[in-house]
Amino acid sequence: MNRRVYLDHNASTQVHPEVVAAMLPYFGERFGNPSSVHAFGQEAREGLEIAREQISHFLGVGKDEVIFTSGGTESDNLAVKGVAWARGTGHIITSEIEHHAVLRTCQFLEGQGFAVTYLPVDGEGLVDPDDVRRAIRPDTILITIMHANSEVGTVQPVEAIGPIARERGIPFHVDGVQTFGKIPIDLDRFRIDLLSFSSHKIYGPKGVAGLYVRKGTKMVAVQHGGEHERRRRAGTENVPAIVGFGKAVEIRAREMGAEALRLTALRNKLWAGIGARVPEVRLNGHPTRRLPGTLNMCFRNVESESIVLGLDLKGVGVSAGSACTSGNVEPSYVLVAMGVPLDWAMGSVRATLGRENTEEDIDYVLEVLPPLVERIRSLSPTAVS
Amino acid sequence: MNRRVYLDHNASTQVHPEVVAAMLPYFGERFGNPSSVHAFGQEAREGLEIAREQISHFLGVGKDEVIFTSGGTESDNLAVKGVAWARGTGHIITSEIEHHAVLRTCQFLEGQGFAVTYLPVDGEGLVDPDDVRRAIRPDTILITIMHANSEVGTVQPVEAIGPIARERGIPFHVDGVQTFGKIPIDLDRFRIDLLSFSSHKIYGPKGVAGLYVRKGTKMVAVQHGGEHERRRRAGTENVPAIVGFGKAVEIRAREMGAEALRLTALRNKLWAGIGARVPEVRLNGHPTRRLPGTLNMCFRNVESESIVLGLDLKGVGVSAGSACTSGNVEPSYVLVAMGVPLDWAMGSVRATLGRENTEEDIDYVLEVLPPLVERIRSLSPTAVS
Amino acid sequence: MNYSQRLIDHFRNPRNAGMMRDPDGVGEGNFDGCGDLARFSLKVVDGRVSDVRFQTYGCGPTIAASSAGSELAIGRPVSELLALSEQQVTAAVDGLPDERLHAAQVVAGAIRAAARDYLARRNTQNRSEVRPHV
Amino acid sequence: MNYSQRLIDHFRNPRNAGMMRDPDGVGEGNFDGCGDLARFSLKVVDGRVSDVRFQTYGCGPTIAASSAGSELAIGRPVSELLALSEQQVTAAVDGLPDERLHAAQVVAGAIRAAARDYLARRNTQNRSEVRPHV
Ligand SMILES: Cc1ncc(COP(=O)(O)O)c(C=O)c1O
Ligand SMILES: Cc1ncc(COP(=O)(O)O)c(C=O)c1O
Repeated sequence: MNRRVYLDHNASTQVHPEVVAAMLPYFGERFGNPSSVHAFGQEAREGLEIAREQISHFLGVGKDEVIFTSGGTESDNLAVKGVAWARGTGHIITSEIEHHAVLRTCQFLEGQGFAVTYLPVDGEGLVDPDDVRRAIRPDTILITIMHANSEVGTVQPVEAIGPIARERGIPFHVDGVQTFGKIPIDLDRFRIDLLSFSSHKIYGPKGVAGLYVRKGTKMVAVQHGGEHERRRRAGTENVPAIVGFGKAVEIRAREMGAEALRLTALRNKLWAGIGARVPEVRLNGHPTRRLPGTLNMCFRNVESESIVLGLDLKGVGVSAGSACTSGNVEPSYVLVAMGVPLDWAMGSVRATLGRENTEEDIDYVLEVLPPLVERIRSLSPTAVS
Repeated sequence: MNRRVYLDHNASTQVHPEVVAAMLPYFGERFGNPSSVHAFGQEAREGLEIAREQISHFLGVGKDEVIFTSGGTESDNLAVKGVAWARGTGHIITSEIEHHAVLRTCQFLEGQGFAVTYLPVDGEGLVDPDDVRRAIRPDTILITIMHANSEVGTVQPVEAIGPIARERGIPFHVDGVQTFGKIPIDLDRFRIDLLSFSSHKIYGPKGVAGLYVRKGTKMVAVQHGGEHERRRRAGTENVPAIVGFGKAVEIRAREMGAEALRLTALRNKLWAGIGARVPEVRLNGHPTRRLPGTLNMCFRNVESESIVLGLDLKGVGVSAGSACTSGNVEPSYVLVAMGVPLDWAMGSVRATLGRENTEEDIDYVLEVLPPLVERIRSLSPTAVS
Repeated sequence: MNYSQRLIDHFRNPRNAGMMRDPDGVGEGNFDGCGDLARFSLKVVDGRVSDVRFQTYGCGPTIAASSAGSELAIGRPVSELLALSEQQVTAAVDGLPDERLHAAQVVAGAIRAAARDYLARRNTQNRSEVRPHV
Repeated sequence: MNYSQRLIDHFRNPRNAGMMRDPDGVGEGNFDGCGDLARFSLKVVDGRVSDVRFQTYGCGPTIAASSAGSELAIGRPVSELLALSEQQVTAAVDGLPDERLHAAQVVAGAIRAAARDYLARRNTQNRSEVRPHV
């Protein structure tokens, strides 16, 4: 058996053993429906409220400002549609490199008559706050900009965008799915009104996420039914997952700082090693305003997925920036928006590090990756347009 | 410590130990994102596909006709909005006693310009198929009727309603959250085009449910983002929960028949015992067309929640049909729709049985409930209007 | 529900429940839109409450608050009861969840009404038969 | 991806990869909207393929299918290759996932084009220099 090295932590993470342990009682003894009045229900509710406390404490917000959802995608949908529908009509500002959960929600709203401005980014993936300012119209009802991009890891200047939004009285939503629990988020300083944040990117379970909604922000529910989550998200709460999420956040609170430093060092080592061993490779994203564990690079004249497969066969899990599905090549829309030339963009590979990665993992990748790239390049016609 | 008797299985159930065991590897080793190409992702995808196979096999449908969602509420929202939005405009037929997940979704759609007919029910909670037929208009785009009501357990004549819908070419959605895995659902014979079904009511985990969508049914996505679930439900799949759901369904397939008989007998014993020991009590719902484990009854001149609390203090978990929240009395809208008089409706109590309940549980309830009702009645002014 | 031990004790073993023969004051309390109903009857000696009985229809907390309220009332001057607040009743059950505060309102209202009824009867001394006002 | 062992073996150890000096026929295949590209070069002796070389840019399955396609081609009459189907190539890697069927299309297309090129050259015998058609 190969060594197994998981370098796809921006896609999902292994649930922390302490988190699994925290969840187990809620599948068993404490299985009740938290809306039930009896002890079985109240035991479940207790878990729910502990988690809400852990998370709101971590964010430094009120317990009633946190809504639990089924995932980052739902949080984004709820934030964007919830604010838009509360107004009924208007203009939304976002960027070209948002996650599909925001982009496609915006497109859906365009179909309903809302107007949307998709701001461009520069070569390093940054939104220009002045672009935000210029895009504001009298009918702008929402600004939604992600904190860090999942593909290239570039961290947006939300600290500059927030005040612009606040000054004009426009709610500011930040998709923090990739930053929550990884780098600090100062909701007040950044003037964030809504924050999407997720569990399975930070060693919590899948199937749960949160939306912070600053008190006073006008928002309507998007999923209709019972009166859960203060009527802002209907549906029986996913108690065990929420309990696990709370625990995961509690653990992040103590591990996040040191791990950010460690991952940055490991990632830099990986990049330096690749740069020294592989010709024609470039870094994508911002050199420093970047998620600690994220490395995105392009290998010229190599198709991403052949590297992903080659590494997979060596036990290394990375992700491809381009995906060739149903015969349609799709270079990453993020790289395209950043102006990465096509012959480079087709060969983008993302390695995202996490808590279980070690120096040895990096050494191993540096051992197997360079010959792989070389072999694949050797198979290729010299020039591909 | 009291004996603990859980009689609220329509609210939620304890996860089956085999189900927990099936889920555990997917928090640990098999934690990948099923969209990832590498082995870590593919191991997760495998779990997803096994579950889809287990469930589609149980339903007798194609694997691509099953969509996983985050819960029964989301399934209902997706079915009703998904079909409505695919048409853009039109008329929907539903009943007055649907779950809020359907009712409030319909109300939301009314706000968007759709027309909705809420059909009445008779004294036993049945929708009249002839009412459905009469309600159909040329612009009717959806008929949505629940299979069994969660409060009173009445099983609707979906086998008579489906053919009416099919004959007119109108999609027929059935909320089967309370029947799936409890009584047979014949999608073809009942002419069902969409079926909501859930996990945590049948000893599977919370946070996951499904929507069956018959091939060819026009439906759009409601939650926007990535291309999961054949583009009909965006968001990283909740793999461990889905795996657990699959396992729970597999177990139901072998246990359901015998348990339905056993629960019916236990429930009848409970009702007979109460009838013999407590005066002024009535059964709600249909005497025979009813979920096996569901018993809903009204104690005259008693407020439900005092019984719920009194039983809770004896270790017995049941639910109240009326809830006195924020100073507003809310008698169950289901009982009101069934024409139950208010002085009865205020005293409704629901006991719903499940797999771990025994004869001894019933004996215990028959021991503690009658004196409790008597004591509470003794505190009450004789006549309350 | 996370009720206090004291509330649960009052619910389980309500003090002073029942009817009263020839009460000196009777009052009812209910809450807008809520079916809960409490009826308090007082005996008064020298301006102080010497005995109380309640009858209550309602959820657990309302029953418990009735019991606790009855204990609060006994021995107090009627004049004080005119200003009995829901906070006092809430405190007497060691607190209530937000969505059950109505229990204290119903009970405090009933006791105040009974106190007012006593004073009204005293002021119209030559009435022979007394009916509670509803 | 759940690729077959045979596909993975071809990807890991591609057979007949590289360029060819003085080929008798050269053909390229690519797929509408897909960046994948395969170039096949053939040597032909007595109407049969005696040697094959491919160069491929593409995802793993396309590389593997190129290798498998090269093995399919060797030893066959060129005339047969004119009708080489993507199904044959797919079978040669023990199947492809639906969303990777293009790999076989690209490869089958390239091999058919190389066969056509060989025949075209033979029919215009007095050409001295040969360029692959792109
Ligand atoms: C920035 C961002 N937003 C939203 C999401 C959606 O999360 P999920 O797929 O878990 O719903 C992701 C997931 O990759 C993300 O990276
Ligand atoms: C008939 C019916 N539909 C939908 C639901 C909603 O399920 P959930 O709260 O798990 O989302 C329920 C839950 O009680 C139900 O009984």
